[in-house]
Amino acid sequence: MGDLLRIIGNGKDVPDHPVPDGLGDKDLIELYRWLVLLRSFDERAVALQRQGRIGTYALYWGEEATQAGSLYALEETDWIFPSYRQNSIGILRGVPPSVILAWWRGYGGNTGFYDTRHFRTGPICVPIGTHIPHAVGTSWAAKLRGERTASLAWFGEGATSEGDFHEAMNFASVFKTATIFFCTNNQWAISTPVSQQMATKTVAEKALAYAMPAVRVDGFDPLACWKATKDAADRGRAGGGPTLIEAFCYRIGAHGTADDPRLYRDESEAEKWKSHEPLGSMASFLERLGVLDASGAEKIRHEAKQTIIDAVTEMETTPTPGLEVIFDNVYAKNPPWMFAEGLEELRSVGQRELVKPLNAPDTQTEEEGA
Amino acid sequence: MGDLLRIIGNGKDVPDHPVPDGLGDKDLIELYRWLVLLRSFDERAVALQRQGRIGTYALYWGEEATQAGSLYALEETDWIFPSYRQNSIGILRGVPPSVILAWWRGYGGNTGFYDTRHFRTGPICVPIGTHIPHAVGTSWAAKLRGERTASLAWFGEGATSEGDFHEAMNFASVFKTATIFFCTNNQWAISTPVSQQMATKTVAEKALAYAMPAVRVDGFDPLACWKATKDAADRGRAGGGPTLIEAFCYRIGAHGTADDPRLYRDESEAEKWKSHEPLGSMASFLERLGVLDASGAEKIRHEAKQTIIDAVTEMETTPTPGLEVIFDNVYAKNPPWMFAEGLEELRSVGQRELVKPLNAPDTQTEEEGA
Amino acid sequence: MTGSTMVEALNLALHQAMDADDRVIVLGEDVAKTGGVFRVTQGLLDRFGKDRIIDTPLAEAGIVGSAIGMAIYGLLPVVEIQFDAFVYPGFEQIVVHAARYAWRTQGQVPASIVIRIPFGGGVRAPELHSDSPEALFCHVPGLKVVCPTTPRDARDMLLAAIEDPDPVVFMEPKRIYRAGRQEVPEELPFEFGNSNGEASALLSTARTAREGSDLAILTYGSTVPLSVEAADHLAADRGIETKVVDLRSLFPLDVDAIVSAAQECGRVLVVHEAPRSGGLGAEVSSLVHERAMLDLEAPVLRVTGFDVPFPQFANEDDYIPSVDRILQGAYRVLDF
Amino acid sequence: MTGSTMVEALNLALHQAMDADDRVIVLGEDVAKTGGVFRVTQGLLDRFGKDRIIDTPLAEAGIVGSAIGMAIYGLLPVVEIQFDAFVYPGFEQIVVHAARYAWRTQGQVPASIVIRIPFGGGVRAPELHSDSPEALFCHVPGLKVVCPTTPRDARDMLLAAIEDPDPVVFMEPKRIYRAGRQEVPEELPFEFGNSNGEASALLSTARTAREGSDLAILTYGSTVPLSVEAADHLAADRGIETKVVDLRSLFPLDVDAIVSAAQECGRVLVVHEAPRSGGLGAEVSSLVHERAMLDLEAPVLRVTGFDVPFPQFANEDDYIPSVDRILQGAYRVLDF
Ligand SMILES: Cc1ncc(C[n+]2csc(CCOP(=O)(O)OP(=O)(O)O)c2C)c(N)n1
Ligand SMILES: Cc1ncc(C[n+]2csc(CCOP(=O)(O)OP(=O)(O)O)c2C)c(N)n1
Ligand SMILES: [Mg+2]
Ligand SMILES: [Mg+2]
Repeated sequence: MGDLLRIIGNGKDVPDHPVPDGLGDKDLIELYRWLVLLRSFDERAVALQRQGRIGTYALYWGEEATQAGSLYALEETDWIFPSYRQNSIGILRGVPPSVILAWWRGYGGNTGFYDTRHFRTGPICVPIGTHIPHAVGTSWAAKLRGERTASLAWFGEGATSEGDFHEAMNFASVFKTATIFFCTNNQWAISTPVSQQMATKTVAEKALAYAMPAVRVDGFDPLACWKATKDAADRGRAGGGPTLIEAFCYRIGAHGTADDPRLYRDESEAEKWKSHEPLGSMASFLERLGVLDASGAEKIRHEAKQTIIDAVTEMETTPTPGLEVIFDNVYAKNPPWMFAEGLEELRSVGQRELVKPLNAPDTQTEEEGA
Repeated sequence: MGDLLRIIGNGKDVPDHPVPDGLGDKDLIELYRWLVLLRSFDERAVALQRQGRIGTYALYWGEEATQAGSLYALEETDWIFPSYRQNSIGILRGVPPSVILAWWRGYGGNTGFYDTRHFRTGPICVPIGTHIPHAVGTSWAAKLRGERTASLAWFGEGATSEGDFHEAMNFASVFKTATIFFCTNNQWAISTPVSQQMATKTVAEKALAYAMPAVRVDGFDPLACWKATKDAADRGRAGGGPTLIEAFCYRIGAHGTADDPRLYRDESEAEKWKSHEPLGSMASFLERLGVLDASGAEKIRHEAKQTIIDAVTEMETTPTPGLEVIFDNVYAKNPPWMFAEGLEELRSVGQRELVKPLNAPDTQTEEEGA
Repeated sequence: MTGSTMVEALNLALHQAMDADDRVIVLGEDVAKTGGVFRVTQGLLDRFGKDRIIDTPLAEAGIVGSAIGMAIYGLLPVVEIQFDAFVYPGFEQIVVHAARYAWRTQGQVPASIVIRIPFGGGVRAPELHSDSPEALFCHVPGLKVVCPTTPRDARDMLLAAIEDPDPVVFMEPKRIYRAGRQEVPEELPFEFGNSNGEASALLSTARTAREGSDLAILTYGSTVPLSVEAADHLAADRGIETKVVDLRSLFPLDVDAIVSAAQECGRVLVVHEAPRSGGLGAEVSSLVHERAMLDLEAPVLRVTGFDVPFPQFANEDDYIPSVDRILQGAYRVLDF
Repeated sequence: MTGSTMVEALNLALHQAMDADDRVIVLGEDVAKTGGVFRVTQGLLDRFGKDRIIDTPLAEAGIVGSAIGMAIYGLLPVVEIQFDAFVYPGFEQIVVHAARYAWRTQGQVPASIVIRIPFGGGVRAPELHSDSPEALFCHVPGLKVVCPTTPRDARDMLLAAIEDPDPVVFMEPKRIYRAGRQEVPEELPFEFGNSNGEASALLSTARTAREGSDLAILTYGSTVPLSVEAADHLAADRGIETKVVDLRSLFPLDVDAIVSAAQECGRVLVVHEAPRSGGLGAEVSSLVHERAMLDLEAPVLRVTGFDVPFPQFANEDDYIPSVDRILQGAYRVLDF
C-alpha cells in the first residue's frame, strides 16, 4: 500500500503529512462533521433495519472518507452520482435524511425520492455501474455549454467489470470531459474478492486503457480523498479531462444487512481493518493539530446523532404513501387518462390487500438487497 | 510504426527478417495461396455486388494478412470467430465459398449458413464486438475440460469501444483462458477515425487494463500476423492466458459497397497505403527467398480465381430458398405445430408477393450494410 | 418531384429544432461527418458545428447513457441508433434509466431524450439490419414510443418528441424513408418550446390514413401504406370501405381511436411487421375485444411477421406482411 | 415440515443434472461460495468443485456471452442472473446471439444454455429487485421461456431446460421460492440425456392447477397461487368452479390448453404481475379471442400489474394483483 496517497498518519509510526493547501481549520472541522453525519446515518439505518423499521439496507461503515472527503472537494455546481453504497450522500447536499430513510423503508413518490437537478445529486443507483455514463453526460454537457462544471460518480471495484464502466471511461477520455471516476476498492463485491474480479493488481491501472490519469489513495483517509478529488476536479474543469481515483480500503461490514460474510471470508480480516476506519483517525489528527479537542468532537457527534434521530421521527411520522403513489411521476406529466382505470380498479377493491404476502419474512432474510 | 512486429521488408530500404521458426517453404506457399484465395473472393464479391448479383458487401481488400496470417498459426482444433469483415474466413477451413456468397445474396437456412461446430468457425457476426465473449467461452470451456484449445476473435478498433469487448477481456484475463483478441486496427470505423474512437495512441495499451500481454504487428505483413498469433496460441494453450494482438493497418477500401469514404476522408491517403497491401509484398518476398517465382504465383492466382468462379456458379445455380426457409432452424428442433399456420397462411396466398418493395433500389445505395 | 421524402422531413425537423433551441444536440455513430448512414442528419454539422452534432465512439450504452446525463444537465439530446438491432447494447440504459428518471426524481428530472431508431425490413440488408423491436419498448412504462409513416408526420412528430420532456423512442420505418413524397410546410406545427399541448397530442393520437366503415385495419409503420393499398383493392374488388388507422403512438396507445374504429366498423384486422407473439398487435387486439366485443361481428385477426428471426433478405418478402396477405386476412375477418 | 420448497427443488435439479452429465456447469455472480443470494446453488461447490460452479466477475453480458461460447464448445451452462432487472446488461447476448445460434448454424449449434432469473415482487426488496421482464423474452423467436410455480415443476422443468438443446429463459417467481412445500421424488422425471420428448413436453405444456368449468383463469408465476385462492373463494361464495391454468410455458405458449380451457369455460380471466400493456396477457387474450370467440360469453379480461415501474416496496401490494383484485376481475367476467 506504499503507493497510496495518504495525509493522515496513525499518531505512531506512520507520520502525518501537512494539511493540503486549500483546507483551513474550519474546513477540517466541517469535513469531520460530514464524516460523523454519514456515520450516524449509517449506524442508525442498520439499527432500524434490525428492528424491522426499514428494509434491507446497504451499509457503508468505514467508507465515509471516500464519500465526504471527495464531496468536500467539489463545488456546489458540480454533479455527483452515487451508487446504493453512497445512498445517503445527498444529505450532505441538503437532501433531508428522512427522505433517504424513507427510500429504504420502501417509500416512493415525493417522500422516498429527491429532485436530482435541484441537489445536483443523481438518484441512488441500484444496478451496478450503469450510472457512470450519466456522470460523463453531465460533465460533457457542461463542457459543450462552456461551463466549468465537473461530475463525479462513485462505484465499487466490482462495477469496473461492467461494460458501462468501460464505455463511460472511453467517452470521457475521448471527449475530455471533467468526469471523476471515483472507485471505492473495498476489495469485495458481495462474495467476490477483487482478485477474482480483475487480473490487475490495482483498479488504477485500468485508466491506462484510456490514456487517463489515475491516482490511488488511502480510502480511509478523508484528506487523501479530498486532495485527489480536488486536483481531479480542478484539472477537469480547466479542460484537462477525466481522472480515475482508486480509493483503496476494505468493506469492513457485510455487503448489506441480508448478507452473511462468514460464508465467504474470514471475518478476522475485517476486524483487522476496523482500526483504519476514518472517524477515529480524523478525530485524533484534528486533536494532534489542535483544531478540535475531544469535547468539540463529542459535540459534533451529539449533534449528528440528534439530526438523524429527528430524521427517523420524520420518516416515521410521514404517512405511508397512499396507493395513488404507484402512478406518480411515471411521466413528467402523466397522460391524465392513462392511469384512471387502474386507480378506479384499485379503489374499488377498497381496502388494501388483506392476504399476507406468501413468504415475505423468510425471503427477506435470505436475499441480498441492492 | 517502429514498434510494429514486421518480418517482410519492402525489397528496398526496409530489410526482410528471417522467416519465423515453424514455417517451411511449403507453408509459405500455402499461406500465399490463402491470401490469394481471400483476395479473389473479395474482388469477385465486390464485382457481384456492382452487378446486383449479391447485396451490400463488406470488403476487406488489404486486410488479407490479418486473416490468413493469423489463421495459419492456429491448429485445426482451435476456434475462430469472425466479424462481418472476415466474412469469408471460413473458406480456409472448408466452408464452401458459395455459402458465403449466398449469405451476401441474402440466403439463409442451409444454403447461406454453415455449421459452426463442424468448422470451428463462428457465424459471420454483424453486431459489433458481441462475438468476442463467445471466443472467451469456447477457450474457457476447453480449459475446464482439460483440452489444449485456443480461440481467436477478430474485430476492429471500433469494436474496442463496446462494453462486450471489455467484459470479454476481463473474463479472459481473470480465468486465464487461451483467447486471442485479434484487433485489426484499420484506423476507421465507418467514418470515425481511430483518434476519435479512443484516447490511447494504440489499441495494444488497452491490454494493460487486464494485465494481459499485447503485441503490435504490421497488419499488412502475413508473417508478422502469423508469428504473433502462433506465440499467443502456444502460450494460451499452455495455460499462459490470453493475448491482445493489434494488427495495425489501414482500411484501404470503403467500409462497404454502400459507403462513400469521400464524405469523411481524403482518399489520397488510402491510395498511399495501397502499396502496403500484403499480396504484392508476400509475392516479392517469396521471390526474394527463391520459394516461389512469378509463374508459380500466377498459377496460384489462376487457381484461386477459378475456385471463386466455380463458387459463383454454384451460388447462382443454387435455387433461391423457398418460403419454408424462413421457418427453418428457429429451434434445434422446431416444435412441429409452431409454424404450421404460418406456412399455411403463406402457401394459401399462393405466389410470392407481387408488390414491388417500395424503395429498395434507392435505399440500397444509401445505407451501410453490416 | 415535389414535396419531401421522410428522410428529408426528418432532416428538416432536426434543423428546425436545433435552430429554435440551442439545447437540442444530436449524437450517434457516423451522424456528423457523413450525415448518418441514411443521411437524416445531413447538413447539421455545417450548420450547427461539432458541439451540436457529435460523432461518438461505437458504444450504444455509452451513447444513450451520456445522453441521459446531458438531459439531466438540461440539454435535449437526440440520439441516433444506426440500425434497429443495434439498440440492444443500449437496452439497459433505456429501460432502467431513461424510462425511470422522472419517476425517481419526483417528476422533476425526466430523461428528455429522443432515441431515433430506423427499423424494419424490406431494404435488402444483411442480418440484424431489419428488426422490429418496438414491442419491447411498448412494455416499458415511462417510455413513449411513436412511429410516423408520412413525411409530414415525421417532421411534426420528431419536433414534438424533442420538445416532449419524457424519453421518446422514435421508430422510423426505413422502408418508407424514400418511398414517397409529401408537401411539408416550412412553418412549425406548433410554437417550439411553448406548445400548449399540441406537441403532446401529436405523440399520443392515432391518424386515420383512410376512411371507411366496413372494416378497420389498425396498423403502424411500414405496413400502413400496404394496408391502404389493400384497402383500395377491397374497395375496387368488393365495394368494401376500409378504415385504415395509422396508430402513430405505439405506447401509450390511442385507446379511444382504436376502440371507436372497432365500434364503427365491427370488423377489425391488426397488421404489423414484427413477429406476432407478444407483438403490439396482441395488445391492440386485446383492447378491442375487452372494450368492444359486443360491437364485433368477427374476432380481431392479426396479419404480422412470423415468430422467426427476420429472415435473410432473399426471403424477406415471405416474412413481411404483403398486400396479398393483408387482403387474405381482411377476407377472413369479412367472411367470418 | 415435509417436502421441499421451490429453492430446494431447484437445488436438487442442479445436483441431479450435474451428476448425470459432466457437461453441465453453473456460472454467475456469487453462486459458488455463497450458494447464490437465494441459496439455489448451495452445496454445488463442495460437491462438484470450482470448475463446475463458477463465481464470475460482475458483468452480465460477459456471463451470458461466455456461456454461449461454452455451449458452442459442447458444454451445457446454467447461468444465474442475480435479480430480474439485472438481466438487461446481458439482453443483447440473449436476444441477438443465444436466440439465433441454431438459426445461424443450420440448426446444428443451438446455444444450449439455461438462464435462470429470479423475478417478481412481493419480497420487500429495493428498486430493480422486483421486475417481471418475461414478456420481453416472449417476443424473441428462438428463445424458450418457461416459469414453474410448484417445487415439483421447478425440479422437473429445470432438468428439462438443461437437457433441452435450445436456450431457455427460466423464470423463477421469487415470491414462491419458500412459500410452500411439496413432495419432490428423488427419481428423475425422465432419463436425463435420453428423454424421448418427455423433457420437451415439460417445457411446452400448461398445467391445470385447479379444475373447474365455469370460469378459466389463465395465469403463470406468482399469481398462480393467488388465482387458486381466488378460485376457492368463488367456489365457497358463489358455487362457481374455476379452472386455473398455470401456463408454465410462456413462449411458445401451449395454445391448445389455452383455447380448450376457454372453450370449456366460456369465460376467461388472464392474470399476471407484469405491467399490462404489451404483457403476456395480451397475447393470451388475443389467442383466446381469435380462436374461441364464438365460445365466449364475455370478453377476456386482464388483471395485471399496472403500466408503471414496479413501485417502491411499501406500495408493492397495491401493484401486485391481489386475491381481491382477481376476484373483482372474475366477477366482471362472470357478470358480463
Ligand atoms: C447490473 C447488476 N448486476 C448485479 C447486481 C447485484 N449486486 C449488487 S451489489 C453487487 C456487488 C457490487 O460490488 P462493488 O461494485 O465492488 O461495490 P460494493 O458493493 O463493494 O460497494 C452485486 C453483484 C446489481 N445490483 N446490478
Ligand atoms: C452494435 C453495433 N452497432 C453499430 C453497428 C454499425 N456498424 C457496422 S460496422 C461499424 C464500424 C466498425 O468499425 P471497426 O470495429 O473498426 O471495424 P471495421 O469496420 O473497421 O472492420 C458500425 C458502427 C453494428 N454493426 N453493430
Ligand atoms: Mg466492492
Ligand atoms: Mg476499423
